[in-house]
Parts: sequence; structure tokens; C-alpha cells
Amino acid sequence: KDDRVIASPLAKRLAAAKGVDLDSLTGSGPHGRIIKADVEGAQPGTAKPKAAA
Amino acid sequence: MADYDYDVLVIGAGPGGYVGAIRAAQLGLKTACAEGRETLGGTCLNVGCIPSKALLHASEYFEAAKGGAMAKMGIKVTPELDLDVMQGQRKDAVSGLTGGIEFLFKKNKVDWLKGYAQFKDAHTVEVAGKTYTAKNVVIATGSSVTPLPGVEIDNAKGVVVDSTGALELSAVPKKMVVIGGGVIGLELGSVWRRLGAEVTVVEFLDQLLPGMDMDVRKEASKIFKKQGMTLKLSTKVTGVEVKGKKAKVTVEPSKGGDAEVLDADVVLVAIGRRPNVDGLGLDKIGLELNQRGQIETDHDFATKVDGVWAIGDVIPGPMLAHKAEDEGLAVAENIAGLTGIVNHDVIPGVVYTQPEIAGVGLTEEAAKERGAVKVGKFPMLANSRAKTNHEPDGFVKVIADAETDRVLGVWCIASVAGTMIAQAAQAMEFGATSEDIAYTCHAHPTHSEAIKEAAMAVTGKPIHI
Amino acid sequence: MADYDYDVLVIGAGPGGYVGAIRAAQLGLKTACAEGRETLGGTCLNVGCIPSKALLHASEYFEAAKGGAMAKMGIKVTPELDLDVMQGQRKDAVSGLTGGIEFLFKKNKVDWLKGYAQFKDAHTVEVAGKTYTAKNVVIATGSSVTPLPGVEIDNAKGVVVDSTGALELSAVPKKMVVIGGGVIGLELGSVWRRLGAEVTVVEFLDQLLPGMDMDVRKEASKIFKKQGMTLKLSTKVTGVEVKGKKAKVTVEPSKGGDAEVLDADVVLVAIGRRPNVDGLGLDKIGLELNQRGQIETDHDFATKVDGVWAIGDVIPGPMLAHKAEDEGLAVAENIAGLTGIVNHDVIPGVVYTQPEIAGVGLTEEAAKERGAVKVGKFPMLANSRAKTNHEPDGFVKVIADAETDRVLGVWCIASVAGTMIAQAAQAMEFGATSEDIAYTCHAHPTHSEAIKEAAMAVTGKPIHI
Ligand SMILES: Cc1cc2nc3c(=O)[nH]c(=O)nc-3n(C[C@H](O)[C@H](O)[C@H](O)COP(=O)(O)OP(=O)(O)OC[C@H]3O[C@@H](n4cnc5c(N)ncnc54)[C@H](O)[C@@H]3O)c2cc1C
Ligand SMILES: Cc1cc2nc3c(=O)[nH]c(=O)nc-3n(C[C@H](O)[C@H](O)[C@H](O)COP(=O)(O)OP(=O)(O)OC[C@H]3O[C@@H](n4cnc5c(N)ncnc54)[C@H](O)[C@@H]3O)c2cc1C
Repeated sequence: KDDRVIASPLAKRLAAAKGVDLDSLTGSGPHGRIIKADVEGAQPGTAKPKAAA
Repeated sequence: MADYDYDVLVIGAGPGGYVGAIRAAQLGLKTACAEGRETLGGTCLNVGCIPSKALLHASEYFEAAKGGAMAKMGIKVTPELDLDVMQGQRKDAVSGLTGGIEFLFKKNKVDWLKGYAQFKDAHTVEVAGKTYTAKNVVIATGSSVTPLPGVEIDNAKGVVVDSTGALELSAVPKKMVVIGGGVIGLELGSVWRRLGAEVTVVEFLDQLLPGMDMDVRKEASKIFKKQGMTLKLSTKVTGVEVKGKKAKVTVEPSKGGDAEVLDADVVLVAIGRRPNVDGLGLDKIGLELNQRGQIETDHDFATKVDGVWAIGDVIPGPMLAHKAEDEGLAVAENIAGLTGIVNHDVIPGVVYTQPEIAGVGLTEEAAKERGAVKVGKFPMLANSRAKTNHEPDGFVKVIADAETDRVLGVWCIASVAGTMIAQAAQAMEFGATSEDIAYTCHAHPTHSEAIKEAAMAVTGKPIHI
Repeated sequence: MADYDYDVLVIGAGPGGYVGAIRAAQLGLKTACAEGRETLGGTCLNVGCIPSKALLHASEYFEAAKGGAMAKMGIKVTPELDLDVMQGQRKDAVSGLTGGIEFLFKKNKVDWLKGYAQFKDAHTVEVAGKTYTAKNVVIATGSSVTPLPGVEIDNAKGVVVDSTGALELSAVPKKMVVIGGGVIGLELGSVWRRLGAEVTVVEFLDQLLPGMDMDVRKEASKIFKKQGMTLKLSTKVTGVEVKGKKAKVTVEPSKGGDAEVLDADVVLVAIGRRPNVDGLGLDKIGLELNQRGQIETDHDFATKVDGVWAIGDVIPGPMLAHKAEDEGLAVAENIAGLTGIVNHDVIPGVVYTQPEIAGVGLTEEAAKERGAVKVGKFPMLANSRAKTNHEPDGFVKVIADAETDRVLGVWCIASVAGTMIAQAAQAMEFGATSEDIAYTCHAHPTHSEAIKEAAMAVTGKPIHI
């Protein structure tokens, strides 16, 4: 599903936690990869955030 | 919270369960782990990954000495096998490592509840007559050997055995028949072949190692044959008859045809593993199994029953220790309210024969079903380290999306393929293209350079071939 | 274009030169490569990486048999060394691989100009009395052994030798003194120690392996000592006296002090390598050297002289074959008008002793100069594969930026560290954080899991320790 989005493993995890849609981000990592900092700077709400247990 | 004895109670202390329990405790949750076995570590440490690798490693040296590889390097040897000592070091490895988990439980303050656990309700579990309550229960009961209908396993007798029995043999069989050409059969078959057994592998399908890339499966067959294994592919076992210390295995073509009888001193049944759910009391919590007898979960490893989670061999997916471990980490993090994810697209698999066989991601066949691919292949024969080390067998294969160049799968047959594959998994986690791998500096001379060359071959420009 | 015999003429067919020449030809450029040696492949294939690894691999087996490791695994052996055969397989590896480059030159239509090349002007080079013109000339002349003032090397005699002579010894010396505790000295010292020599390593600095991470250097010392090497650190050689087939090496503390005399059957001088520039005729093209005798280039590997490029050991940077190779690829791509880049921050380095020692990126010391760091460390003793394989020595160390968590360096001491480091380099090429590595699935049981654990340790949560 996120076939075209290239993100680091941690970035994917953070995006899921924050409810950030990776599709909405531009990567600033090497070769345009989405990295931690990109997700941290993003606005949540584009995807369903994870409910705390 | 105060209503429960524990925040988390894990059932089963295999790699899924013990890792999950430790991470839960690290995250500040009050944690217990129930284990029925005498020692911690599950299948993997007791009768799986570890003892098999102990015998594989030792028997590799025996074969190097016996088979002439050392002589070719200028070392004259006439090795003599002391199987007791070899088995002793296997046991030492197991007890050292299972004892290590016990130490880690103490260090991280995970309570080990000794005995088999049974659900009373979704938050209550009975272990050895005592009842414990927990806000979250994680089922990590793993798997055990799938029996072959009509064939009775007797590990104590040592004639018809499963993988556990095949690890414990006290003498090298003259003739060994391995039923099942998957990872476990090939690993244990290799151990005893190296130590002197005539090994015949019987596989129902038309090729070894189901689930792996077809190129890899074919090359593996060639290599195992060259090493002296007899392979009977597209063949089914119709009966096993034991007489005293010998067995007769009746086989016939999978599609039917003339039967043949194979004599054996030891028959290893290695046709697969199935989830451990008997006696767990799943009916008490209303949890149903899928058609394959597995527990289904969502992405967070939660089952349909609130507060009950499941990980490892007992849920769908490849039955691998590291898949179980990563699910253990993830479920603990999810229970703690963090985000635990396992990327099931990037789980490497390794066969610890010599050469090792490893892969991660899609097979070429599966990748082609998704769309057009480009494939780069590089033979180990052209890798300078492999050549220098007299390890000419195998290749590396990189499969990339034809349009985006994104790497979809990497397959290696090489002496250290299991170590090489870590780089491929790392690259795929970053959505690497083949060119990303090709333009990464690889130390010379290493087997890993073959990954670089195969990646260069995807776009048509390998150097050393 | 038509005015020149060649688009590209490469001087030197080491890993820098031959790879550059092949890639240039692959990109459609008319290419020649001049080499003075009888065979292609340079230092690396002829007298460097390859022959040293051939002896390291074989001698490792000898030591496993002789030193009791095989006996502990249940294999009784009394090995006998046949040095001629061991040396024969070294020569076979070398001739197989150098012949392979000759084949690749033919296949890719690279002309091999046999002989030493000398500049007439920036576009004209003389080789064996003939003159060739080229639009681009790439200097890839590599390096050779740095002599020790006052000490005469005589490889033919076999008493005071350099690395080339140390590869060719026809008998195992009883006592060997290695001058220089760098990679080459330790690798070749290990070979002869394993085969039976008493080896003393004399190092001027206060620790072995200058340039590597200090933790690694200290641990390496401990391991080499445990293996039976005598290490004389902070010690300088003041003289070597040869009498017949023996030598006396006089040493004293680096800072001055009482002298001591070491007896030796063989003295290996391995204090470093220096660029090959003599006789190249650099004066004819007005190209000057830097203070260390190296040719300086810009990021594209262009020298100050138009149309003249340089790569490999002859320019600044680590003297490593893969650095030379990657520069060879890059310079060819730059000449062809593409973009060739080498990321000099991510060049792995490997010492092929047992255990292997490997690193990529910054040392902890260098990283700390940049800013605050977090370090995760994991001992191989706690890695299940290493433990099972009786390979308890070593550790993995991950150094990350304290603020961004970005990995700045990874160091490993482990039996297969050279293979493991490929993953670290791959991760660093993607700007990985330690958590990116920690959350990548690693196959169990593999040595690579120690990289995952060390990465988890950066943020404080390893599992298996
Ligand atoms: C011979 C062999 C070799 C293998 N080699 C490898 C390899 O090299 N690499 C690899 O990745 N995988 C390997 N595997 C597979 C690997 O062992 C499993 O994938 C892994 O152990 C699964 O982990 P788990 O935690 O899900 O379950 P398990 O390891 O099966 O552990 C489950 C534990 O739960 C306990 N248990 C079950 N029911 C209960 C109960 N009701 N109450 C309390 N305790 C209970 C069991 O006693 C067991 O100890 C091998 C398997 C075998 C048999
Ligand atoms: C014992 C030893 C072990 C080593 N092990 C490793 C290792 O494991 N891994 C690693 O990465 N590195 C290793 N190295 C270092 C490695 O060999 C060098 O870094 C590498 O060879 C450099 O490549 P190059 O192409 O720059 O030069 P070289 O390999 O030195 O090749 C230069 C070539 O140019 C030729 N030449 C010189 N001048 C002229 C001229 N005027 N005309 C024509 N030809 C000329 C020379 O004959 C030579 O063949 C080792 C070195 C030694 C000595």
C-alpha cells in the first residue's frame, strides 16, 4: 500500500504512532527518504493515530 | 491495574514469549511468563535453532577434515569422531543459553511461573494448580512437530524420530531417510551426512525448500546432490515399518506409481510444525482458530478477545525465531501504549547448511505476479573472497521493480549467506533501490561484495563478470 | 576525440585502475590500461588482499585442528602442516583471480599496455618504448612498502622481509618479529603464529591498529595476547642486524630508555605504504605532490592538470582496495560525463584476523570531537550464534549522535565482522538512526543480531544482556 513512500523503519513507526500519513511528507534524508525528523515536524491527523492501550 | 496480579502474563518462554516478557518488564509493566518446559528459551534454544547450529558448526569442521578440504589447504589430518564430545558441546550450548534467559528474567524482574498454563477466563490463567490474573495475556505457545499420519515417532528408541530425536542420536546411522525437504530436514540431514550417514531426502513436492525462490531451490538441489545426498523429489511416503533397530520406508511417486522400499537405521520425520493450542483452554475465552489451527491477530497482535494477544509460531507467518522475537517486542510495546510494528515484508530466512541459503522479501515468482521486475545475479565463483576460501558454490540474486528499481527480494547461497542477508534486510527497510546498494562501499575482499555486484547487475553493469 | 588513441588511458591495473578501466569501457569509452607487473590486479590481487586471505583462511583451519578447538567439538585430529600445499593454494588463488581480470579486460575490450608508463605530456604516455595518446589519463599507480631507514629488505633471502616476502616464506620461522602493529603486520603475524612461529609485534605507538576506535584497539590487544602473540607497544626499533639466516632486532621504549635485543628468524617490516610516483614523469606535466607524497584531486578525482585524474592508494584517504575500486567507478563515470561520487565518510575497514575486526564511520574519539554521542555496546559472548560456535571474543559498538540518534560509526570484533560491517555501511548510507537498525528484523541465530542489540543499547534497551 505504501509502495512508493520510502521511509526509514523508525519513521514508519513514528508516523503510525503520531497518526501522520507518510504520503503527505517530503523526505529530507539521503536520497529523499523520510526520516525521523520529517515525521516529528509533521502535523498529525492525516491518518488514524494509534489509541493508547 | 491493582485488580490484577500482573500487567502482562506471557504463556510460553520461547523467543517470542521471553523477549516479549523482558521488553514488557523493561517498559515498567509487572510481568510473568509461564513455561511448562524445565528450561526457558522454547523450541528455539532447547531443541531448535541452537542445538541444530551446534551440531552443524561442529560437523562442518569434521567434514572439512574428513572430506579433503583441509588437505587441499595443506593440512594433513585423519579425523576421528567422538560423538559424545560433539553432543556434549551441543548440550553445553543449550544449557548456557537457556540459563542465560533465566538470568535475564531475574535481572528484568520477570516472574517465571513453572508449569503449563490454562485459561480460566480472559484475565485468569492457571499454572500448576495456582491461579494468576493479568490485565493482558500474551499467547506465545509456539509450535511442535506435525505428525505423519500412520507413522509413530519414538525419539527414545531412536529409529523413527522427529527433529528433537534427530539431535540426540548417540551413534551415526549408516542409512538415514529424511521425510521432508524443508529447512529442518536439510539441516539435520546435512549434520548426519557429514558425520558419515548415507542420507536420502524424500520430498512430496517437485523441489526442495518450498517457499524459497525457484532459482535458489534448484541450485540448492544441485549442491546437496553434489555433497552426496540422495534426493527423491515428487515422492511420497506411504508407510514406515519398524523392525527392531531398523526401518523400511515405502515411497512412491507423488502422483502415484510404483512403490519402492528404502532401508533406514534412522527415519527423520520433518514435514512441518503446527501451533501449540491443545490444553490452553481457548474455549474458556471463546477464541477460535483459523483453518490452519492458528490464532489470528490484528496488526497489533491483539486477538479477537479483549486483553488477549498472540505472537510467534502460534499465529500466521513464517515459523522463525526472529519473527517471534520481533513480535514479542512489538506486542510489549503495544501493550505499553507505544507503537509496536513488525514489517512482515522484511523477515529474512536462513538455511544453515554449507553453503548457507538465505533470502528476504519476495521470490522472483511472487515479484513477477506484482508486475515487471529486473533481476541481477552474480555467482560466488566470481567473488574473490569465496574463490580464495574455496567456496565456489552459490550466487546472489537481487530482484527489483522494473519501473522504480526498488528492491523487492534478495536471495543468497554462500558460505556466510546468513550474515550477508542482514545488509539486504537493512536496505529493504529503507526502501532501497538496486542502485542504492550498488553505490554503497563494500569492504574487499568480502562475500558481501557479491550483493553489490548482483545489485549492479540489475541495471546491467556488474564489474567482475 | 579522433585526435587521441584512447578516450581513457589508466596507469596501473590494481583494483582502482582495472575497475576504472572496465567501467570506462562499459560506458562506451575507448580504454587502455598500462601495467608494469606481469599480471593484472595490482598489489591487492598479487601481493596484498588475496594472497594474505588465502593464507589466513588456511592457517585458521590449521589452528582449529592444532589448537584444540576441533577436539573440543568432538573431532580428534593430529594435523601435519604441508606448507608447500598451503602456499600452492595461495598461488592458485592469485593466478585464478589475476587471470580473471585479464579475461574481463578482453571481454570489455580494454587494451592492456604491458610495461611501466611515463608521461611525456598530459595527454601522451610512453609504455615500453611506444607512445600512446589519450584524452584522459587516470593515475592509479597505487602504493608500495615504506622502507624503515637503515633496514634493508631482502625478500629473496627471507630474513628481513616486507609483506610480499612474508607471504612467500618457505618454512615456518621459529621466531618472527613484526615491526608495525597495523593491519598488515597483524594479519601476516597471525598467519605465521598459527602455523607455529613465536611472534613478537613491535609498535611505536601505545596501542595497535592506529586509526581504529580505541575500545577496539584495546580489545584487539587483549585478544592477540591471549592467542599467544607478544606485543611490545610504545616501542621503537633502532636497528636490525642480519647474520646468516638470523637477525637481531634492537628495540627501545619509544620515549627513550634501555635497549633490548630480540632474536628472529624472520623480521617483517610493515610500517606502512607510500604512493607510487617515481618514474611516472609527473614533472613533465607539472603535477606536484602534497607533503605526504600523494597526488591531490578534487571531488571528481581530477588533478590540477587538465585531463589527468588520480584514484586509489596514490591519493589521500585510507589505503584500501574497495576505496580504490569505488574511486575507479566514480572517475570513469565522471570522465563519461555522468556523476561519480564516493562517500568517503562510509568506507568500511576490515582486519582479517580471527576474530575479524571491522569498522565504518567515525571512532568514538572522533565522534566526540563533533559533539555529544550515545554509545551502545554488545558483547559477542551474549550473541547466541557466537556462543554456540565457540566464538566468545569481541563486541559490537554503535556510536550515534546524542541529539539526532544518527549513527556515526559502527565497530565490530567478531568471527565474521567483515561480513557484518556491510549492514552497518548500508545503514549509514541511508543516514540511519540507531533505532532504524534496532527495528530491522535480523535472522536468528546470526552474529548480525549483535548489531541489532548494540543499536538497541544506544537507547538503553538491549534484550540479551
Ligand atoms: C530443529 C529446529 C531448528 C530450527 N532452527 C531455526 C533457526 O535456525 N532459525 C529460526 O529462526 N527458527 C528456527 N526454528 C524455528 C524456531 O524454533 C521457532 O520459530 C521459534 O522457536 C518459535 O518461537 P515461539 O516463541 O513462537 O515458540 P516456541 O519456541 O515453540 O516456544 C513456545 C514455548 O511455549 C511453551 N508452552 C506451550 N504451551 C504452553 C502452555 N500452555 N503453558 C506454558 N508453556 C507452554 C513450550 O513448552 C515452549 O517452550 C527451528 C525449529 C526446529 C524444530
Ligand atoms: C599484504 C597486504 C594486504 C592487504 N589486504 C587488504 C585487504 O584485505 N583489503 C583491502 O581493502 N586492502 C588491502 N590491502 C591494500 C590494497 O592492496 C591497496 O589498497 C590496493 O591494492 C590499492 O589499489 P590501487 O589500485 O590504488 O593500487 P595497487 O593495487 O597498488 O596497484 C597499482 C598498480 O600499478 C602498477 N604501476 C605502478 N606504477 C606504474 C606505472 N608507472 N606504469 C604502469 N603500472 C604501474 C603497479 O605495478 C600496480 O600493479 C593490502 C595490502 C597489502 C600489501
